[in-house]
Amino acid sequence: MFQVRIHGRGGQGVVTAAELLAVAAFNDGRHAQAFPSFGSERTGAPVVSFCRISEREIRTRSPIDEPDALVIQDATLLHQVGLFSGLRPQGYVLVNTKKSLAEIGVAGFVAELPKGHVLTLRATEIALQHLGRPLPNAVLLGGFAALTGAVSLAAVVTAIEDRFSGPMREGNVTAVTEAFNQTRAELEGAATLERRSVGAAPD
Amino acid sequence: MSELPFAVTLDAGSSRANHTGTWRVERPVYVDRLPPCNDACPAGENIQHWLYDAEAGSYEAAWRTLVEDNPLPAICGRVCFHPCEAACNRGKLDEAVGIHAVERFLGDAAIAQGWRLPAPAAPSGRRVLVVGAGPSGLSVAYHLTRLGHEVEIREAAPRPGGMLRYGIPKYRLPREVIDAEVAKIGNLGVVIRCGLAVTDIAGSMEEGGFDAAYLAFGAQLSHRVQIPAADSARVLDALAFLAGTEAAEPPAIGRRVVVYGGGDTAMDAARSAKRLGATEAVIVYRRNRERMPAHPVEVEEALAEGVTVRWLSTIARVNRDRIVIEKMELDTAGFPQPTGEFTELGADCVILALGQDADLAPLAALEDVEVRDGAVVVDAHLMTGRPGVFAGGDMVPADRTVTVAIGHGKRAARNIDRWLAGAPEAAAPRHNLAAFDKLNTWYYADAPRTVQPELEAVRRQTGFEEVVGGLDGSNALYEARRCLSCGNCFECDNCYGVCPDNAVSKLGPGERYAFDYDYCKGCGICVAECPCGAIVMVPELI
Amino acid sequence: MTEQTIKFYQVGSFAVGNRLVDPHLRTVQSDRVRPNALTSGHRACQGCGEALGARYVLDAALAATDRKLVVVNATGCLEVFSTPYPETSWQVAWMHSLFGNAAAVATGVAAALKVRGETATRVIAQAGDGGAADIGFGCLSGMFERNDDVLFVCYDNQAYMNTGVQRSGATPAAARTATTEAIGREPGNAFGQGKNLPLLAMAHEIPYVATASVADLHDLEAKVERAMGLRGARYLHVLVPCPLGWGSASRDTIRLARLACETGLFPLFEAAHGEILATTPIRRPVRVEAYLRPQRRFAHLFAEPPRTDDIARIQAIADRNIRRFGLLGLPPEEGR
Amino acid sequence: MLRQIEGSRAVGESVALCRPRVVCAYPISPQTHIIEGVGALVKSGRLRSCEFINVESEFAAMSVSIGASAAGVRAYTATSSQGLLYMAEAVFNASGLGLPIVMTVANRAVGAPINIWNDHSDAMALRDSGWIQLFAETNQEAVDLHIQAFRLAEELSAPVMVCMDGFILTHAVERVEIPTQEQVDRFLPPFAPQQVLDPAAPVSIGAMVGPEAFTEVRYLAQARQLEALDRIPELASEFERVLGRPSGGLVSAYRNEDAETTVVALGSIVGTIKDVVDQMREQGTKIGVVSLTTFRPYPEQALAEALEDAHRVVVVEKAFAIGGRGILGADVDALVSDRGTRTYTVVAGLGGRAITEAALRRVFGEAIRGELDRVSFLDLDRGVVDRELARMAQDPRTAPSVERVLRDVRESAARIV
Repeated sequence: MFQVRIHGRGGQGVVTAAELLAVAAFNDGRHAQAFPSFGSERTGAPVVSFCRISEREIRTRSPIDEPDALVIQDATLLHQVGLFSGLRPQGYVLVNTKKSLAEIGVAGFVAELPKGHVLTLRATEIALQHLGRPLPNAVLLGGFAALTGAVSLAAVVTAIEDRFSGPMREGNVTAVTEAFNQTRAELEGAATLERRSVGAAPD
Repeated sequence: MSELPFAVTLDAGSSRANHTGTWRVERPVYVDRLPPCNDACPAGENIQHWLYDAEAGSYEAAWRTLVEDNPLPAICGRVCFHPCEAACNRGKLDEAVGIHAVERFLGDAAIAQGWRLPAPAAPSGRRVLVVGAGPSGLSVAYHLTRLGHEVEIREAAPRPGGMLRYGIPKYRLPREVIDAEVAKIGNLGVVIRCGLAVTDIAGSMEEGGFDAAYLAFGAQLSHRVQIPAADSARVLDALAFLAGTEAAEPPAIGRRVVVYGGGDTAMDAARSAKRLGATEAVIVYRRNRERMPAHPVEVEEALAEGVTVRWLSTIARVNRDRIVIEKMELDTAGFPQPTGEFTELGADCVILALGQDADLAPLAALEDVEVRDGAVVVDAHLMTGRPGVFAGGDMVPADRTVTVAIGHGKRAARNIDRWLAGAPEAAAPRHNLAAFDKLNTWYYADAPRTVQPELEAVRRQTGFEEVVGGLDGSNALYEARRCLSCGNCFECDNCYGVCPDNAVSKLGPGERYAFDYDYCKGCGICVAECPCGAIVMVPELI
Repeated sequence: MTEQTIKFYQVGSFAVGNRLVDPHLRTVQSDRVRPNALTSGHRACQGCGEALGARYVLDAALAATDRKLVVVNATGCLEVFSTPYPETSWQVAWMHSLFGNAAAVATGVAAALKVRGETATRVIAQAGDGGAADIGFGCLSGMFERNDDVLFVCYDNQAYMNTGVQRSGATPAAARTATTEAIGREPGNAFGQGKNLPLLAMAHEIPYVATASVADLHDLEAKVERAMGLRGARYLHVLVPCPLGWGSASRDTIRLARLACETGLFPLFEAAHGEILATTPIRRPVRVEAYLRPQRRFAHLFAEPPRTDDIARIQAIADRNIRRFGLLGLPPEEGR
Repeated sequence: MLRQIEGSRAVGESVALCRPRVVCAYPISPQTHIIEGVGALVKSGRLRSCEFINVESEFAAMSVSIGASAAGVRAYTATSSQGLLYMAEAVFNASGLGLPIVMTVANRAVGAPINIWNDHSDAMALRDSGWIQLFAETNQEAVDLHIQAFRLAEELSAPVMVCMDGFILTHAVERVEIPTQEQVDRFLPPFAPQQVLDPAAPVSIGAMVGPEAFTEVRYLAQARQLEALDRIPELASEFERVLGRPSGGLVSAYRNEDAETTVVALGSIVGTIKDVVDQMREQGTKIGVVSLTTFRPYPEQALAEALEDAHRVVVVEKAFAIGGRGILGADVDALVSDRGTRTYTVVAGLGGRAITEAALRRVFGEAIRGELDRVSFLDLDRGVVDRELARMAQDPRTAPSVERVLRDVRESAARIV
């Protein structure tokens, strides 16, 4: 079972992101369960959503307290207490920012994570470029797919195509693909140094 | 649809099994009350009933109901002083129903349409002599004929009608109306022999083989008073004068006419004098207007026609062209007393209208017939002291009006019939009076009385045309429909509609309604909302 | 002038029918075979105005709809006295659910009839003043606002009679009830702003709002017929005297309903889409005393010393109605 | 068709497939998405000849449904928590009149304090309303139960409440098989009402029934519920035949053969418990879980059979009868205590409090070792409660304790986050 926790703010499509991820996993023939951190969040308030991905039926309804991956849609949340809480030792972290990890100063938190498991992605910038709106949630899934391999790019694209229509659809597909490729490239750049294969399937 | 859920869902209308009538402590009951108009009619007409027919536009039916009691509606409708209207409850609401106008309309319609009076019953073989073809004689003859008896009227005057013809001016009662209604009675087979004065009643009955007689020769002798008068003075008596207006050559009266007296005859005389060309018609009366016996309507019409009145005056002396009048004053008892003040008044002619007396000479021979104060004494059945001889009209003690006379005729006919049959009197029970307080007048729409057209004053003074016109079909209907049907159900459906328990059954046209005491809870709304007071509550006998 | 065109003066327009009135001019109640939607054997008190009102309204509605009618009834006297197991007095398709939901249940029935395509069948919801003005007002307002195809009839007897005469939102000022006793400094019900349901209904701008009285049957039936001729939300407010609750003689039920109108305390009018169309003018104006005096619930106003001040305030209410609705035949007050 | 879909939307689809003719909508979390879903299907024309009515309250929602059902059409609505309590009077009325209305209850806590999160207090408050109450473990089951609910309700002329956990199921996006219209039509015949408001055949529905017959009316209602105990399993197997998927029924057991410890629960928590059971079985613990799909009528016999061999029964329930004890717990205890079976009630997940697998493993262990109280509250913050109790002991006239407890929780939460 591969469990993801997505952090963002109300209005950034945090819940949608989890749902898209679940649909993508479903498209890959896997079982998935997406659910929000239930509550009456308002725009701007910190929001969390969750997604479980598994080969078998998912029965548990307990919250995800030991995620395999964190997606952080809004870097301003980074220094919030407990953002990284429960993250598995082999876990992944994807942060939406144009700054470097060093610049955003999370190196400390993620020091013990494996190399190449922590990346940043200029998702909002890409979104603005292709959607004309600062909606990073779908874009980040492209990077997530490349980073974790938990879902395929094709599955994510299909999920987006089912979910959106018109320019949002086209724009998101392009953006997601670009995000995927950028991340893939970044990882390969690292790999040539590390001799490390990426996209290991989840447990 | 399968079986209904137990108890929660029920079949429609099942509560009729629950007889709520057991809650009742009082029960409503339909009653009929005596309408004030019927109660007041001297001729005993069922006025409300014929108005009920008339308001439906069934004029002939209405007329037939009417003539059950009175064969002279066209006449009564004109000359009756209609006490019915004085009693009419509608008078307390807006104005009394114009009963006389509708009656006259029906009478005139009957004449115009040639409706025939109801055919007589099978001949009884009995003969009745009627003396006098005035309203009372005509009435008794009509009723007796309907009862199957053979009737002969003997009249001293050349033509039938009595006071109708010789006492009432034609501008109030056109002669063709008299002729028409008398003719209807004649058509029933009543023999009317005019110009035949009966002097020996017993002899006449004997000779004519009559089993009974009805005496109605009225009061045609003018009351005489002694007034000092110059030989040249012209003094007439009112009845002769009025009768004279019937003749081809009316009596000469000059320009200035004084009428002495305060009754209806005085009014008729003064108004007739005007019509004969008098420039002045002055009534001299010893008391004041309040105490004047003449019918107010008559007085008003007279004044409207230019007749003047000298109140509180008596004629002390009559000279050739002037009279001396003494001023009077009323004492505490209301009787006029002389004052000793005298004035004079120009007069070419004086007409005395000081009342009439019956000519009772023919009765002298009948020793068992008692006469008191100038009137024949009769018992409750209008029979004189002599068995089989009845009397009515102006010659018996009663109000001397046309309608009273007609009423006497009706009563006498019944009594004569019973006397002939040797049957005891069967007095019909009278209903309680339908007084105004029994009505719920809300339900009657506002409807002012129709005013009968009246001849304008100028034309009145120049001829004997009828002064008061009649109604036409539509306003007769309107007037009939103003009747409140006091005390008698007219099927307005109120009780049927206002019962909260649907405990009133509607039985259909003419059948009225019935209470369903299985469900009537005795709330009394039907009583409160009955417009005509035809329902009463009576206690349940528990 | 032909016979038909002559008004029948023994009846005029106030009685319920007459042998000489044209059949088409007669009331449904005068019909020998009228529907009797509420039939005999019900357990209403003697002289019950509500029993009368319900039969008047529903019979007229049945006539107007060719007997295609469904009736929803709120809890209250009318429901309790008409349907105690094992008997019902209703001869129409009838249902009772709760005190406060008649309007909503009727909405459901109307919706069901619509989807079933039975648009010829019409729906009436009926309630007392409590079930309409108080506990049922939420549902009523919702039904109005959605303009559901329902005629809601309020039989207003001005208090909670079923439970023993307690004050309702429709109880008039100064009236004594079990919860506004005629004692203390302000005996009876306090003088408040009142809860004028017909005007509240008009504020929803629904197609039809009217007031009627069991004392003016022609007027009442005409309004029911008009209402059934329209679609959408309609409201009819009928004043129904209650001998028990008003402390009046059972025989005076209709008389009091009549006086309520003639004093101006209960104006009869019709409105469409929030605007007054017509008012029934007062025929024989009377002072409020004539209406108040026969009712024991107002007896304290005529005790020693009489409460002339309160009577004057009630007269002022009547006068305002007369002005506002032009009840004397004058044009309705401007800028109402 | 197999879809990855939000629970609420899936239920909306399922309800639409049942062809309701009148649907009432009034918003309340977490039910709202369901009624939005149905509304969208009506607007889009996919659900034809259906009146979708936006009412002014839950009381009206149930009342409109009552009218529609009495007028002979299939009626549906959905609600939660305060909404269910606000319509309570009408809920009792619907069952009393025998109207086969189906309602979804997206279970949520009942205030005060106001709380939008999941527990079973709302459904339990209406436990005795005369409605049949079904509880869904998964969104798939929620979808299936609605289809069975209409059939059951209309066969018995009794209303059915389908309960599904608010947010946990309603807002969870997971894999659900949505049946075809053809399948649903085969299982669910058109509505043939037992009684209907028909001008041509007038009846009076909703008479006043006095002491002389009220007991009988209630007895017959009970008989109808017992009849449901026979019909529910039959309908479940017919459902499986027609839709090729087991669903519904009275109770379902998981790894309960030879279990010494049996956990009993309602709704979505059963899924979590199944995982815990697996984990404990791996350590050799003889434990199983039995869930009640049908809570009312209470499937006494079926449950008794399922618990026959258990030495102990742990009831995990998301509601609590304040002043009494667990509600399901009391039912179960009454069923098995006379055989000497020990029962434990674990009150969990109140107001949305997370129920973790670790916590469940812990209490089940304590039960097996006999260390668990007969009635206990899972993950209760003892510190907060003890402090409050101490404070109350000093000053009985303090502000409502509930407020204080909440403040402390907020403070400690702030410290954690």
